[in-house]
Parts: sequence; structure tokens; C-alpha cells
Amino acid sequence: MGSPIKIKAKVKGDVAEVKVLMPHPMESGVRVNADTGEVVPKHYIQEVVCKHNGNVVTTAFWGTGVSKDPYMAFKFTGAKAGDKLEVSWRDNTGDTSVSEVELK
Amino acid sequence: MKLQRRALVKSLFTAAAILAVPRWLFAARPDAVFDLKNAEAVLGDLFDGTITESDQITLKIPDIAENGAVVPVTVSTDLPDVESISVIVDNNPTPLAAMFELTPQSVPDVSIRIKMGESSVVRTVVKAGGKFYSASKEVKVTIGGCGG
Amino acid sequence: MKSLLIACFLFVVTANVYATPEQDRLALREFFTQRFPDLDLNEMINGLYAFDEGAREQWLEMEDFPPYEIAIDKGEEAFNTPFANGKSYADCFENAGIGIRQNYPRFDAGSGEIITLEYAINQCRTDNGEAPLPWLTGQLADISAYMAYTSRGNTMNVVIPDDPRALAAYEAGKEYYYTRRGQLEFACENCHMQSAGMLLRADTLSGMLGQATHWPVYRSKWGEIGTLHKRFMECNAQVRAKPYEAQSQIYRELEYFLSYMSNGMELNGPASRR
Amino acid sequence: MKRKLPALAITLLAGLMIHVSGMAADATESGAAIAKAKETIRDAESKVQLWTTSDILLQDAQNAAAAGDFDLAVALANEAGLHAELAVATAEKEKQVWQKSVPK
Repeated sequence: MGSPIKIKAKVKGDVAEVKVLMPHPMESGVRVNADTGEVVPKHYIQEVVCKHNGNVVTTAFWGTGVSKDPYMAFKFTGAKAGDKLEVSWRDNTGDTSVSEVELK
Repeated sequence: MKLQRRALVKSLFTAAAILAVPRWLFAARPDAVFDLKNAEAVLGDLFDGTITESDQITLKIPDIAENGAVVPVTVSTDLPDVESISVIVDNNPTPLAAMFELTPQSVPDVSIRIKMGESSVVRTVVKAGGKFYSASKEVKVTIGGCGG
Repeated sequence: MKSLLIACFLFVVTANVYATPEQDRLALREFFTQRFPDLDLNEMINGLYAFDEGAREQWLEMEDFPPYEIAIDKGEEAFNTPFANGKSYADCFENAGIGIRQNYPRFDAGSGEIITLEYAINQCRTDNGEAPLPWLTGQLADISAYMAYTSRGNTMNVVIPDDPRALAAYEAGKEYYYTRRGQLEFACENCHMQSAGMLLRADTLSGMLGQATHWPVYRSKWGEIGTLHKRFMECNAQVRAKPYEAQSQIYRELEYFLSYMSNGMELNGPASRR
Repeated sequence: MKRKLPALAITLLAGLMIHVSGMAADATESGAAIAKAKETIRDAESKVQLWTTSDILLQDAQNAAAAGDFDLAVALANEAGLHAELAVATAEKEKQVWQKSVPK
């Protein structure tokens, strides 16, 4: 189980503005550990799924070019306060994390 | 025991819900394209059709990146029926950084922070109404995302 | 004539040696007012982003959801986790450790030492039978980040009591700041006063005012949150001066001086930087 | 020994003799140079902040000695000591002038 996902979501009109921060090393597989001289193996999030009341609203597929502790923001319509928003990720090692918040 | 049963019922319900929603939600991650080392190959493999430049896409990214390890990118567009938004960094070892699959519920306005190993053209390709549109920008990097 | 010269000489010597910390602070603010007449000096708590518009925009985007929030969460959890003896960090600090960052570093009359916040955190641990944490990054920086976060918006209020040892510590920190060192022979002052707001290669240099208000910092270059003393060590190494140990006496004195110079400014830690 | 050695051999031999007995340092000399540099550095460090270069040069000198390149080891050790002396010189000069930079 990966680190908890941090989600900030607010509703303006019927549009939800969502910002997500996911603690994750996002190792590209080309970085060399300065202490050991060894290449740090690839370890990165490949897929992020965002669900509004259980329905997928956005899916993100990522490569190794996304920054450490990834951030993403997106918007969707048809939202109101109290709705559920779930964000989950899966990385190349099969590790996952999922968090849910209520829209405000 | 009861809980497990409920979980099972719930997962069956979820499976049913999945079957009911449109197929395009379940496009798998194009793993092979994410491994390609050449931007042209990425564009050719990922987008099955002509890509036209569009001024209806706003690609917000700094001219000079503060730090190549963290470059903020925002893509938004006025194009209707947006299905996906991709971000490609030509000079990165694997150029395809991210691909967002949107739904009719989405507002086509996404942000992400990307790594850039060196100065490069950054481009976005928007799939809308079955067609492909793009915008690009040259970004200078002063500290590489791979070290420094 | 001769006596006038002597008088002048005496005046200069007196001014040099006996400038009070408060006179130093006001003179420093005047220096930056002259250098940047159009700048609101309070903006200098944001370091280089007070000067560099392009960098500032990217920083503001980072601040939308800054990566140091992860450290604040972890720090809060660690802060509230009791020690093996049942006590906790809250027992070691005034006001249970909440909203007090602006008072550090402080002079401890008992030991005659300068106590930085990180020093106090580890002191709290060892006093309660726990092993001290590494100084530069990790849990200590997380706890420091949380404690700074609870103090945001407060006004920097470092006190130099009427004690010759406190004043000597301040003076030692001041001398350190203005002394050239390392193979490149740069003083802190050369970069952060003379050249503040200008480019060093591709980096816009921050100004001295506000340099101590926003720690610890998540530097994208580090890819993690780190303490002020990590930055001191890095600055030293950049001018090819052999860094001292984190929380060494001289670095604590330097922090004391530097923080006093930011008195009256808003505490805004933790922060994100390039 | 034959009366007539080929000219090339004579040149080589002469070169070798000069190398061993004349200009070149041996393990003892490089060891002494390294010890002296260490002392100079230690002495300087007790008074002032060193340059990072002294430690680096000293390490390089030790590496050179370990690799049998005693000439290089001596040169690097001397340079390491010199950098320590320069750090002291700068610090002493600065003692006199740092006050001039303080805004009044």
C-alpha cells in the first residue's frame, strides 16, 4: 500500500476543481544513487483513476517523466457539495493507493 | 463473514456498472508508447491520423523552467468533445510524459508537473471529436531534472 | 583640527563596535530600501520570488499544492506521537509547541547556548530518553515544518537579552555573514546583499532580509524538505568552503543573527523553493 | 660491461637513473609530504574554515601514492597544504576588513 493521496477539491457552480498530490518517488530508472553508484530501479506511477460518485471522470496514464511527489489538477461538471471523489493510483511495481474525499 | 459477503455483492455490482459504461473509459495504458525514445515515433504510434496545430489549445508552461525536476504544465482547450490530452517532451529519454483520458463530464483543463532533462520543445496533443490537434512551446531548462 | 580628527576617529570606532543589533537591523532595512526603492520589503520573505517574475509564477503554481504539505502531515503525526516514557514534544515547549516558531533561535541563559528550533526538538528527545534525529532532512525537518506551519502569520521575534554571551553570539554570527570564505572568497553578503536579485549563472539570488522566515524548505533541487543548516552547508560548499556540522555553534550563531535581521517580518515557513 | 652500448640503450638507462635517483620522489618522500600536508591542514582547521579543495587534494595525493605515482603524490600534497595556508591568509585579512561590509 502506497502513501496516502492528498486531495483538495471544491465546487464552484456545478464544476469541481480537484488538486491531487501523491507522495511517490517516481524513479525514472536512469538516476544513479550517489552513495552506492548504482542505478535506482524504475519505480513510478503508471495510472491514476479519478471517480466521481463511483463513475470515472478522468484517467491519467503516466510515464517516467512526471515529477517526484506527483501533482495533478483537473475539473469536471455535474458536481455538488457532499459528492464523493475517489482518487487511486497504481505503479509499475503493482503497488496501489486510494483516497476518498467529500466535495465541499 | 457478513462483511465479506457484502464486499462480494458490492464488487459484483461494480462489475455490472463497469459493463454499462462506454467502452472508451477502459482504454488500457499504451505501455509500448510510453517506452518509445523518439517523439516522432510517439506521435505516430499514439495518434492514428493527421495532427493539426490549433490556437484553441492553451499550453501554459514557463519559457525558462526554474528547475527541470519540476516544471508545471497546464493544458486547456475550447475544442468540443475532448477525449484525451497528452503531454510530450521531445528531448526527454522517453518523450511521452502523460496522457489524460477525459469523459463527457470533464472540463478540458488539466495540470501536471513534469521532469525535463534538458531544454526542449514541449507539445500537447488533444484528441477531440475523433481528430487530433496540437500546440507546442520551447522551454529552456537551467537545472536538469536528472541531477544538479 | 587634530582633535576634530580624533573625535571623528573615535566616533567611527564607536559606531563600528557598538552598533546594537537593532541599529544593525534598521540599517539593513535601509540598505534594501535604497537597493530596491520600488519593492515592498515584506515580499523578501519569499526569497528570489520577490525579484524574478517568471520564477514567481512557477512558484505560485507550486504553492497551489506544495510538496511540503506531505512533510507537515508527517510532522504533525510525529509531533503528536508520545515518547516511550509517555511524554511528548508538547511537554518540552511553551504553549505546547504551537505557534512559537517566530521566537527561535533563542538564547538559553542557563547554558549560554543558542537554541535553534531543531536543536530544541532533539534536546526534547534526548531529555526524554529518545535518540536524536538526523539534523538535515527526514523526521526532524518534518516536525520543524509542522511547528513552523502552526506559527504562520506570526511576526519574527528573536530576542537578544541583555547578556554579554547573547550579544557575543549575535556578533559571531554577524561576523560570519560578512566574512569572505572558501576558495571562491565569497561572503554570504556578496551574494545576498550586493548581488541580491541578480543572476548567478541561471539562479536569481535571494536577499538577506527574510532569509530566516520560511524554514524548513522543500527544495526541488533536493527533492525533499530540509533544514536551514542543510542550506548553510550547501552555501558553504558552493563557495568551496568546507561546511561545518549542522547545529555546530557557529551555524547556530549565524542563524541567531540572520533570524534577528528578519525580526518584524512575517513567519511563512515551511516553503518551497526551486 | 661491453665497451660499446647501443646509443638508444644508453639514453634509456640514463633516463631511468635520473628518474630513480634524481628528480623523482619515492614512497618515503611522498609519505612525508602527505604527513606534512595533513599537519598544515589540521593546524589551519583549528583556526579557520578550510577550503573544500584541501581535503580533495589530500585524498588525491593519497590515491596517487597508493597507485605508485609518488611525484604526483608530492605535488598534490603540497598543493593541499598550500590551500590550507591560503584559507588562513584570507581569514586573517578578512578579520581586518569584514566590518566595512556591514550597512551603517
